Amino acid sequence: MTSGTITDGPALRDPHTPDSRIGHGPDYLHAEHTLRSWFFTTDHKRIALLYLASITAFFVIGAVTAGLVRLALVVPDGQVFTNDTYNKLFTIHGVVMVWFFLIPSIPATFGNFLIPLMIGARDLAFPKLNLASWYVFMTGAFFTLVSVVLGGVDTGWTFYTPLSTAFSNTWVVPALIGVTIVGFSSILTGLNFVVTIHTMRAPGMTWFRLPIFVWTHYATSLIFLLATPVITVALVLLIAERAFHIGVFDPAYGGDPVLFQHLFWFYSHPAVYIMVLPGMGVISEIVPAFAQKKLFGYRFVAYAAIGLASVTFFVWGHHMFVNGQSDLASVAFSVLSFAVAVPSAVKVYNWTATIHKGSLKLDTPMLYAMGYIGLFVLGGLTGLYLATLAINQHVHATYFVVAHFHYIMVGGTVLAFLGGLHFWWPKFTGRMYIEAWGRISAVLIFIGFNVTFFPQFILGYLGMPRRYHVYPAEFQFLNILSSAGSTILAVGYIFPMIYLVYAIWFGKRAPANPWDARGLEWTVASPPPAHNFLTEPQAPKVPYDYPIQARETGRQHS
Amino acid sequence: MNPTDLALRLWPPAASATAVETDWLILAFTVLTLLLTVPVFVAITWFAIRYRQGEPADRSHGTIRSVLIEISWMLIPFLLTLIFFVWGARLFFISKQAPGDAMVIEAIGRQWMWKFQHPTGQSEINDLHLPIGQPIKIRMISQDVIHNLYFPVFRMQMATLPDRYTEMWFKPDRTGTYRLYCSEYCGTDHSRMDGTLTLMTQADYAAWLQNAGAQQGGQAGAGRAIYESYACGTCHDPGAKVRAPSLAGLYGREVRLADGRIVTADEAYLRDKILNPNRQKLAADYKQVMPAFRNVIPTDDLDRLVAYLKSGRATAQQEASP
Amino acid sequence: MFGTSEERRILWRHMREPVLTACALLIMLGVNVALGATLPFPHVWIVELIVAGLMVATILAFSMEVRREPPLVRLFACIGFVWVAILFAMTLVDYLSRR
Amino acid sequence: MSGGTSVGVRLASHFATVEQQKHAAVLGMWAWLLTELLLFAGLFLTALILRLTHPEAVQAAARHLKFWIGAVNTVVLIGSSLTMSGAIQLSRLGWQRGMVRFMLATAALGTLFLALKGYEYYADYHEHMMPFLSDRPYALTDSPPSRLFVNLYYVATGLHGLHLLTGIAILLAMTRQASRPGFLAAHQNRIEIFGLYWHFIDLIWIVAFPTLYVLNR
Repeated sequence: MTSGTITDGPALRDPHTPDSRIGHGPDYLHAEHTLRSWFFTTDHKRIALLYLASITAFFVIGAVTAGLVRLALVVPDGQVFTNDTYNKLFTIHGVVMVWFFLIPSIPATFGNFLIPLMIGARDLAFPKLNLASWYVFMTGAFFTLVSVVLGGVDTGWTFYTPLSTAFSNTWVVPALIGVTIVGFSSILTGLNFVVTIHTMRAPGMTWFRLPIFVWTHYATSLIFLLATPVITVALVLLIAERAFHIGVFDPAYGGDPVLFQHLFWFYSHPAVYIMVLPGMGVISEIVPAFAQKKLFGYRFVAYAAIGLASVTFFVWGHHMFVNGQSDLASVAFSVLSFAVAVPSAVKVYNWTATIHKGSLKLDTPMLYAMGYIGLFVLGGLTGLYLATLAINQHVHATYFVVAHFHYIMVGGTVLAFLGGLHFWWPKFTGRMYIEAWGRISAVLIFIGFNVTFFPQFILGYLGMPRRYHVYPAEFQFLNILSSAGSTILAVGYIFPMIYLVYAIWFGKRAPANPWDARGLEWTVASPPPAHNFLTEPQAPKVPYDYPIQARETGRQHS
Repeated sequence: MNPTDLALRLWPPAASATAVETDWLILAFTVLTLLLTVPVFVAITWFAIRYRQGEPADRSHGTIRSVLIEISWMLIPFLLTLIFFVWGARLFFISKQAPGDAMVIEAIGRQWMWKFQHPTGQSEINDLHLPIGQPIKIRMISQDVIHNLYFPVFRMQMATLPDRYTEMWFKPDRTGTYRLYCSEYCGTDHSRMDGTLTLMTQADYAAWLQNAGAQQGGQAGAGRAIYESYACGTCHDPGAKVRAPSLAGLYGREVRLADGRIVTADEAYLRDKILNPNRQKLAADYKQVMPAFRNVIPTDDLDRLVAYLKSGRATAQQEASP
Repeated sequence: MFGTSEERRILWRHMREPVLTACALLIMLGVNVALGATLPFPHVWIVELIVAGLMVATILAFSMEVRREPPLVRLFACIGFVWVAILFAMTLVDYLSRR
Repeated sequence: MSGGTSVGVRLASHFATVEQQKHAAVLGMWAWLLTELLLFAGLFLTALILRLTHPEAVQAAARHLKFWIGAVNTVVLIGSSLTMSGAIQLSRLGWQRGMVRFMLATAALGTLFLALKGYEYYADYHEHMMPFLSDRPYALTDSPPSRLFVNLYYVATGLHGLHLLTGIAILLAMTRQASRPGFLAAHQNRIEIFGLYWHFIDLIWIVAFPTLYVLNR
């Protein structure tokens, strides 16, 4: 082992967890070895890894295009690329990151892998459908990549009409087909989760014994089911519009381009919660494990997930305050958007209360989780700024918006994704990564992220519009700062890719429960057996049954 | 002042009372944000140090009335932020109600330029000169895709849509040179669709109008020429061979339609009738013979034509002819 | 096709409800078609919409047997319509209040 | 007609009990139908918005639709729902052969619907009511917004027809499986699940017919 210097890391701190792998059949990774056994597997754990590999590839594409965008913005006069190339770069960045990384990121990988384990099931309810969803995903990805290879798309990820239907001369239709198809993959995943969580729970695993991770994925799946079909039909109309000029969104025939925005945001605002809720689930697992303390306010946190998933359907119009929506609608959407603060506050304050008087280990997953809480709070509250009508009139479509949603999507989802990846990597692969490297990259990412995106809040308030390739020279300093930060961020991203992959072959073998965490997934071997549970799983009487608990009874705990 | 004077600026200039109040709004909101977040950040950091594993610390918990705690941290921040909803909505409504004496600038967005027309007829491309101390209303429309006219100095923007007019108003109170942008992504040269806003005193503005000396006679005067060039009079002038409704004094009048409804001949009606006369609003007692001018008449010409029809001149002109 | 009288009896016992459902649907359809063909009074669309809503409810409750399903399935059958209502209501807030 | 065979569902390995498996299947289909409902809701919403923004044009367009073919087609689909219910009832009795006949009748009625729809499209084509064809003149050129509604009508009915076609294909494939003995002993719930889907296509048409043909007259 090369990691001799850090064997005192937390990984092996707990000596009592028995390695339950001994004496049993092969784990899911070694059950079969052929290529066929991967590409035609119906094992939810293997499908999760197929997804993990695919979305990592898309993350790389998205990150490279982001890097090129930041490179272009180092100079104000747009001399690095042509305007056209720049527009294609940010469009690819947006489309790939939103639909091919962020939306499937946590649900399709961790959700797929962990939900059956957490609820004590042998698999998801529809294993073949699960595999089919990956193939659907890859088909959508194929069409999107075709549009990129043919020459790209320049509409922005929002595909606003009539630019996307009547004016853009790029490969819009293949990109639209790709996004439409990938929606079905989301729907199938969501359907599978909803049915699994309802019907496949182990005996005794009642709703209020489920980990919050399962609750948030249930809420996410509802959004998948209820929101995705609306954008599917909006994109179908858009494709028909572009191919046959049906005119529904085309003002030249009396159609209304704002109607497309309504249909688009009916999905795309809830889609933010498709990205955020699973991240909240991950954080709700990590924080109690590393505080060794029961999650504070369990029921409130669980209800808050469902609350967020419902309220999010009433707020989409806050994307359209200055887009020709009626004033009355704007006011209604504005006040409803403020209501989102309620369940979000529940989450954040309960995590903080969980840390209080815990017994904290500041390992890599916990570092990510603490970073997540800070960045999510900033992202969420700047969201309230944007929901304020008068402020929105100023900062709509400026870099303020860009900074805000990157705080939610990178500071939130990506940090939760990385935190979860480190937390469950021993479970996925049966190996420990090198802790010191993990901590270094967590700190690098946190610093790099803030240097990249905080200046963008200022740029936005100064009035720099988003999607600007050529910009006034007075904004150059902050743009250079932002680009410099993105290089730190890039280094922070590259490290985990190296040491996590390295750990698969050379890492120290992981015990079943390296973090002394609670939850059924930690009662099986690392990596888990092919059929998950060798004996009937025993549902815990209480979720998050950690040594330290704050209780109504006033009983003392050590 | 040149906008590029400062290499690093941290706060944008403001040139209207609304802009200043928006600044106060966001500053106050930031104070609240800090009040809500700093305790969380401090607490997380402090707990992380104080309660690290191995640190000797009191980890005992007494009885906690968690429902009360939960409800208070759900509701208190929410109610506090609602103050800012009300404040923001109030400012928003003020910015939606233009005073009656506002000077009207017509703006047209198209890929990738802005065209502004002053009430006196002068027009400019991408740049805009405006007087201070005078409410200004911008009526705008797009000729192609959706654009968005954005004046950071007024903390104000509004989309220009291809199919209907939108408006915004402000009252500049500070001279200087500032920026204006298109802030809705509109295609290849989106980032080139910006310009300069020059705010000047009333006297300077009057002098500028003199020198700019574009088409004199104003919108309506230009509209008369359009009326001639499209030969509208062939049908609509009194005594014309083809029987068509007289346009004299039409604006603002009530019109009875073929389907029995009564509508007011407002600007939207005029515009609609020119672009698309057969759509839905056939005037009673007339046959449908007028060609549609959609995709025929450019938007700025249409604006002038409508301005001409609105002005009293159409009336005078036509009543003068026998 | 169904030989014995016993079998016919069993068949009818099981088919009675679907047949009645279909009859009810056809009658309601008849009402809607008649209204649509004759347009007897202004705002007839309100009546037509109510009839169409009744037809949907009939299919859900009887053809799809929702009324025999456990509460969870009933919830799923309802929730879609609730979300459709959200979509329509919030969009119409915009369109009906535009100037 | 032979008496009933045994009726049941074969347990898949990852489920604990047959009850659980059946429950999961029913819930799964309802979850799918949720998404289908929202999918069509987007189209109905678009139709409503068109009606609000261009009332006269939409009425003009709706009057050109083949009202009576639409009405007859609704009758056909209600009939197919009846035969599908019959197939479900017989599957519960274990009367596999009778069930297959009902399924074939259902598929036949579904095909009749598509045939009538095809004729309707054909007639529309002849009457120049296909504005999305760029090389063919459109009958209502004096009312440009009417083409929006007519085009939306093709998208909506086309999407519904696609669902029906999928349904018929699945139905025929299942009929083939069910013509072998022992089908009901192993897969009775497939009929129930498919029945939900078929009734739902019917339901969508029950909404689409008034939305497109009746309300806008």
